[in-house]
Amino acid sequence: MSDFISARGIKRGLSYLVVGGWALFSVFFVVWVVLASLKKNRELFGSPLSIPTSPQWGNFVKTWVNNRFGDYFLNSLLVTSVSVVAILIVAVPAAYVLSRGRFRGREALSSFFAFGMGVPFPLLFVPLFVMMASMRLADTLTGLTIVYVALSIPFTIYVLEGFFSSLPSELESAAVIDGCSDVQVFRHVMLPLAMPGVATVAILNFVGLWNEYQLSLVLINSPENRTLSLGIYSLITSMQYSGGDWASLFAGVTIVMVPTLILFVILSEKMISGITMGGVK
Amino acid sequence: MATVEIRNLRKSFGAATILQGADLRMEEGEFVVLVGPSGCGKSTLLRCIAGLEPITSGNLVIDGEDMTTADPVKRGIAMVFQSYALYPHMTVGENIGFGLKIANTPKAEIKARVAEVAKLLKLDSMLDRKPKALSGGQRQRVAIGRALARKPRIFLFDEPLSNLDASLRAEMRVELAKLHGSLGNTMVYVTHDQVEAMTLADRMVVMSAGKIEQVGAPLDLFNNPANRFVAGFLGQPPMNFIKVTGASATAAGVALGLPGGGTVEVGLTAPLAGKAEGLELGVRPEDMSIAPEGRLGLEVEVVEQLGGETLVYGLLADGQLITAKLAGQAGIAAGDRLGLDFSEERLHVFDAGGANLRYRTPVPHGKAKAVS
Amino acid sequence: MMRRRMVIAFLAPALLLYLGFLILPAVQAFYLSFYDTSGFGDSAEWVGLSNYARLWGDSVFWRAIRNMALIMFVGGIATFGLAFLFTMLMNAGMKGKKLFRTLIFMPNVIAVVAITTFWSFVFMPRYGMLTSFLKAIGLDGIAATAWTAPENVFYAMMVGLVWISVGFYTILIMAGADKIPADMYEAARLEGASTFQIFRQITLPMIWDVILITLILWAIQAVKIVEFPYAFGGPNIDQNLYTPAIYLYIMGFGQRESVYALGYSTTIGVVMFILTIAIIVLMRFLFRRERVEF
Amino acid sequence: MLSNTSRQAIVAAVFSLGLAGATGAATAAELVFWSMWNEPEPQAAALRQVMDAYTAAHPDTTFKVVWNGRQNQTKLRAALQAGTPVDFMDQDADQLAGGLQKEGLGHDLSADFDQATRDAFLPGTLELFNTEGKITQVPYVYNTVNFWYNKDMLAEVGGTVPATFDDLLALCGTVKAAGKSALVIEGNVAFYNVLYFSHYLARESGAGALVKVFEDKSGDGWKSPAVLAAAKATRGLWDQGCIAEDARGFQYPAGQQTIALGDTMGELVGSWLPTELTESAGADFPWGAFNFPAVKDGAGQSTDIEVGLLSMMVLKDSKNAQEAADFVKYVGSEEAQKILVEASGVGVTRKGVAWPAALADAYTSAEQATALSAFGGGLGVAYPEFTSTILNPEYNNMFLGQTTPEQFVETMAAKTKEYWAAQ
Repeated sequence: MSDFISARGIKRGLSYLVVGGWALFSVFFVVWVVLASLKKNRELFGSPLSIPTSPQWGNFVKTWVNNRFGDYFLNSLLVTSVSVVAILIVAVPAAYVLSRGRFRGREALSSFFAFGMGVPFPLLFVPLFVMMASMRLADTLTGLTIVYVALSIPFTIYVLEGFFSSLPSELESAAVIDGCSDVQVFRHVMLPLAMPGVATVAILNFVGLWNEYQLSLVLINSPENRTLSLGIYSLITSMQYSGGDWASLFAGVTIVMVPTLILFVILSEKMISGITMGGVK
Repeated sequence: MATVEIRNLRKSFGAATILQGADLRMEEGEFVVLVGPSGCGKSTLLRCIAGLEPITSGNLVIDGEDMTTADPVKRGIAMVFQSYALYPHMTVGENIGFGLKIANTPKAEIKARVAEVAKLLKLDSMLDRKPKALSGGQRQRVAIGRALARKPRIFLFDEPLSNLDASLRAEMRVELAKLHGSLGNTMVYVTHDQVEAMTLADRMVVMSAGKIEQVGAPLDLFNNPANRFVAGFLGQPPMNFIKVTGASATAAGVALGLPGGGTVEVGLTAPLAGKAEGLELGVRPEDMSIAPEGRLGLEVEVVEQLGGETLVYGLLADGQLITAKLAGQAGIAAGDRLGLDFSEERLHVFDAGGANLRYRTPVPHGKAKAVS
Repeated sequence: MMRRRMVIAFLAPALLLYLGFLILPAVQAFYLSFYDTSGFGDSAEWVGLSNYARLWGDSVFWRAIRNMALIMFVGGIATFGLAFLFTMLMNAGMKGKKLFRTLIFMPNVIAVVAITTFWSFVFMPRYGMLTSFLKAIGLDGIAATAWTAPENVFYAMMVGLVWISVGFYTILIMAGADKIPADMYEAARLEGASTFQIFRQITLPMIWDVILITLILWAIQAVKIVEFPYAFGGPNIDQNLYTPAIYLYIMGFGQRESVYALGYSTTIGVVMFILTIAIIVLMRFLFRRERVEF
Repeated sequence: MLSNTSRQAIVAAVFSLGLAGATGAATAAELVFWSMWNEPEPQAAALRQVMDAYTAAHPDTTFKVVWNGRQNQTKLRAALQAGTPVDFMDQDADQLAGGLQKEGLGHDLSADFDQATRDAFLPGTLELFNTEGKITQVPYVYNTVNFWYNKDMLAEVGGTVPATFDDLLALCGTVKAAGKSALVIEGNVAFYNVLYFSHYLARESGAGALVKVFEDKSGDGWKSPAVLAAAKATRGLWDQGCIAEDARGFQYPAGQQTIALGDTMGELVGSWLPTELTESAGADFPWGAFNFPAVKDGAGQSTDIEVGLLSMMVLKDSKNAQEAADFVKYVGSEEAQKILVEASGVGVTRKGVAWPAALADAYTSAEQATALSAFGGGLGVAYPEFTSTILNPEYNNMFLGQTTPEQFVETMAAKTKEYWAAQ
């Protein structure tokens, strides 16, 4: 019997070692990035595993002020939040109708939206830019927001459809009996019930757009319209000819990382349960 | 209070026909139970009445007004669902008052009405709770409360008790009956449970495969089934159907040969002409009694002692399995040979098509029961 | 009942945006793939299918396809293997499951650039963290390996990619597994099944639909993948790291050299898109199986 | 908070309104400049100073700058398709040559540049990328390709600047004996590594040899013994211990950081290196530079250099082409060039304007240059696609030891033949 217990114990311990080790590595990663942002460039390359001897808070000042990360931060916050709200306004009703409506061509339309997930974005760069420019929206945060919304639609609808279709149809019937019009059924019953899913897509889109840089690279030129990830990108490209200030880069990376990390710490449970509810149904 | 009339109502989903031409009239204040095995179309019929399913063809008339295509809310109905369908994001009070809120009822009025309903259903203490925090029985009452709040003309119930455990179900059955008594509304109730149907119904509608088989008061249906399906569906244990060994027309009706050599002669209400093939004799288990010289010989296989009565399962001479329900605690054991007999009045005879050849056409349709 | 008016009103904004800013430009790009154009000025020349013909014979493109396939299969096996392992271990009654799950998922919310720079410091020869670590535990021989040398760099990138992906797919698969009623596990335990047997005989078949969807997601991502290897490759990405999307980007938007083959580049995009659709159809066909009800 | 550009735009708007009222059809022009620099970079600040100085002298001309960063030309392509007005821009000269210039989108500045102006440029710079006597791009920043090294280390190990390739190999031994590496590379930057090949080939067969080899449409150009010799000799740097084995894995900029950290003596790279390493090496690092040494019996000289220029280009469709041309000319003036040197620490293209101290050797190299070519022997300018998708990666494979020099020659011959057959 004791053999059995210890064998079990070893197994259990091994499980913790594997899973725990993997989880700890994530923590190590975040800590390392933050520590790197406080180092001098020399230290960073010479001894990447060390703890900074004299923390260089100046890296942050330099990044925030000289590299204008302060402005970029506001831009990112603005574009990302407006985009997320707009995505929800557009995609939630569409996903609802696609998953709970009964009309001819519903499945075809639903697949048509899903189809957008297969389109490689680099394919769209030039046509999108030309389109934006002809609408006088090139190099504007408005233009960027519109593109973000449009390109986020397929994935958002895909996840939300899963959510809506997992809701019990009796509630819908009950609301109809209670006198709700079709719009009221949506507003008073189905939408509140789908809130976990809506929250999830909101967070996922927020994180995704916060970190997005390829589209913004094509659509945004002026420094005053840059987002944080473009700021990071310009720090990286500045390495050529101007030189690598890696420590400032990591300060920038930390600035980009912190909001999503905070969001994640607060909402991780909701986000994770949401991902699964919709995504896999 | 309202009358509901269904005229040749058909419902199909694409190629699949769910209801094939139902005709039914429900009187004011009547408690009508739609009963039948699952998939018979009873829930679909209910949802058509509610307006949750568009009617493919035919008409629905409520209080003389054609409501075939009317919005659910215009039909003056309320509905209680199998899963209760309580809104999980609203409190009990909000659930009950939701319909009123949608109808733009003034807040004070909603509050008063919710309080009134809550009191009636003993829900007053839990108005601020969310449905998650309630027991099954409480949720059931909230669902009923929600239906009550809007003072509908007609109540629709879709298997409302099937999610409760047995004792609670019995209790709620009584409460529903009382509620009907005190409100007096027209109620349409769907169930697959014949006990519920028998106990609650003023009139029962037995359905099978998208068709209405028979309509009538519970005991009428039990005693005078129109066909083999209704006869077999009602009653527990179900009626025995004994294949006869031969049949010949007599002056009074028909003489039937029983397994083991006996014969029985019964009168018929329908002519036998040409239908002698494949006749079956219908005998309810409780209509049998022990008689050593009885016309049926039984080899006992299993005996179930229920205290008040005894169920005996056994084989006839030709191997047909039948059940007999005997009063009291009969001293019978497996392997015994029994003689059984029955009285001719309680027998039914079914032809090969399932029609009851002893069916008595009831008094022309009308008020089978005085309105209370 | 949903009225036609509501269906239209609810669908219209999404549909218009989708058509206008995704489908329309995609169609324009498709059209561009029949032209030879640098994208400057109006000098587009109709070349019919010759961009496609050229792509067929382009060894760089095939290398990118090979890399894509490696990510899809080798990376996929690693990702799903680890995700299954974690699901299995965590569902075998580990405490702190939620915390572990959260931490494993965490890299997914962090900008790709942050992650790739981190990994480049892990794999950096001479001073890198992996080298330092191996030296510290006395494995000097292995420590001298140049993890980011051309023959290794792709796999070094893949390690980082798998690291992020495992988090995402573990979450999906675990959530599927959480929907299985607990008494099924209990029944299996009573019959003496091991953790692995339970996973193999109960969990896996019961979450088959979840697995199919995650596999399709993985395949789509593998075809489209650009950000991670691109950022890992730094400002001058090595051909060893090319994926079709990176090659598309480099041919159309230039790297250090002034390559501006926009027509050719969109051809790559069209092929990628066709590939995605083909993979989805193929997967659905290959993995067709009854959905398990519970 | 008002950003610089928008504040300027407002000022400009107010200003032009006032002027329009006073003079009617004013000649005031706001020049739109799309730049390859990012705003926080010193080069951007320097250009800003140059523009301010210009506006001070020519109040009619103001500037609206879009600091695009290195992808300037790519972004400009999309902008031009959409009809966005841009007057002038800057980018690496070789990229311009293969991009805007090749497409004929540059404004011809020949008339604006008289002989005296042309003569003020360091030898070869104005001509290198301007073909058929037309001037469409004007180089203003000058980078030379040299071996950039730590002078102190050279002195410590007791070495001397190598005059021949054999001297270089000998120096490698000396440095290695001292426990350091003579050279380092960036494993993932093929276009740096290919510099070894193009230089060696140029030393052997004369400047421009690589382009000639490639332009033999049969592919047989690659089969000349000089190509194989160049491949073998450069690959030999590894065998001679010039470059540490683990350098194969350095991903830019990890390799060059080893110079700052004192592990390595130098690297074959552009004169931007001291600037790029300022943060890690410190401002007073003892930088030195020497040209790629001569090869025994070679036709080329060690003063034939490869250069990377950054140029300005006035766009053909500019509505203010004349004003823009005047400004671009001004960027080449002594006054402007001095500002650039002082404010951003770069080398410039005007004769007689001294480069920053760290780049002193580069200036000498530029001044004494006998022939100029673009990076990689200039092949990337004429045939960018072939260079970036075939030559660079194939050479890199060979250089890093994945294929042999013989295989490299074979592959290049076959691919070249294939390339020309498809044209």
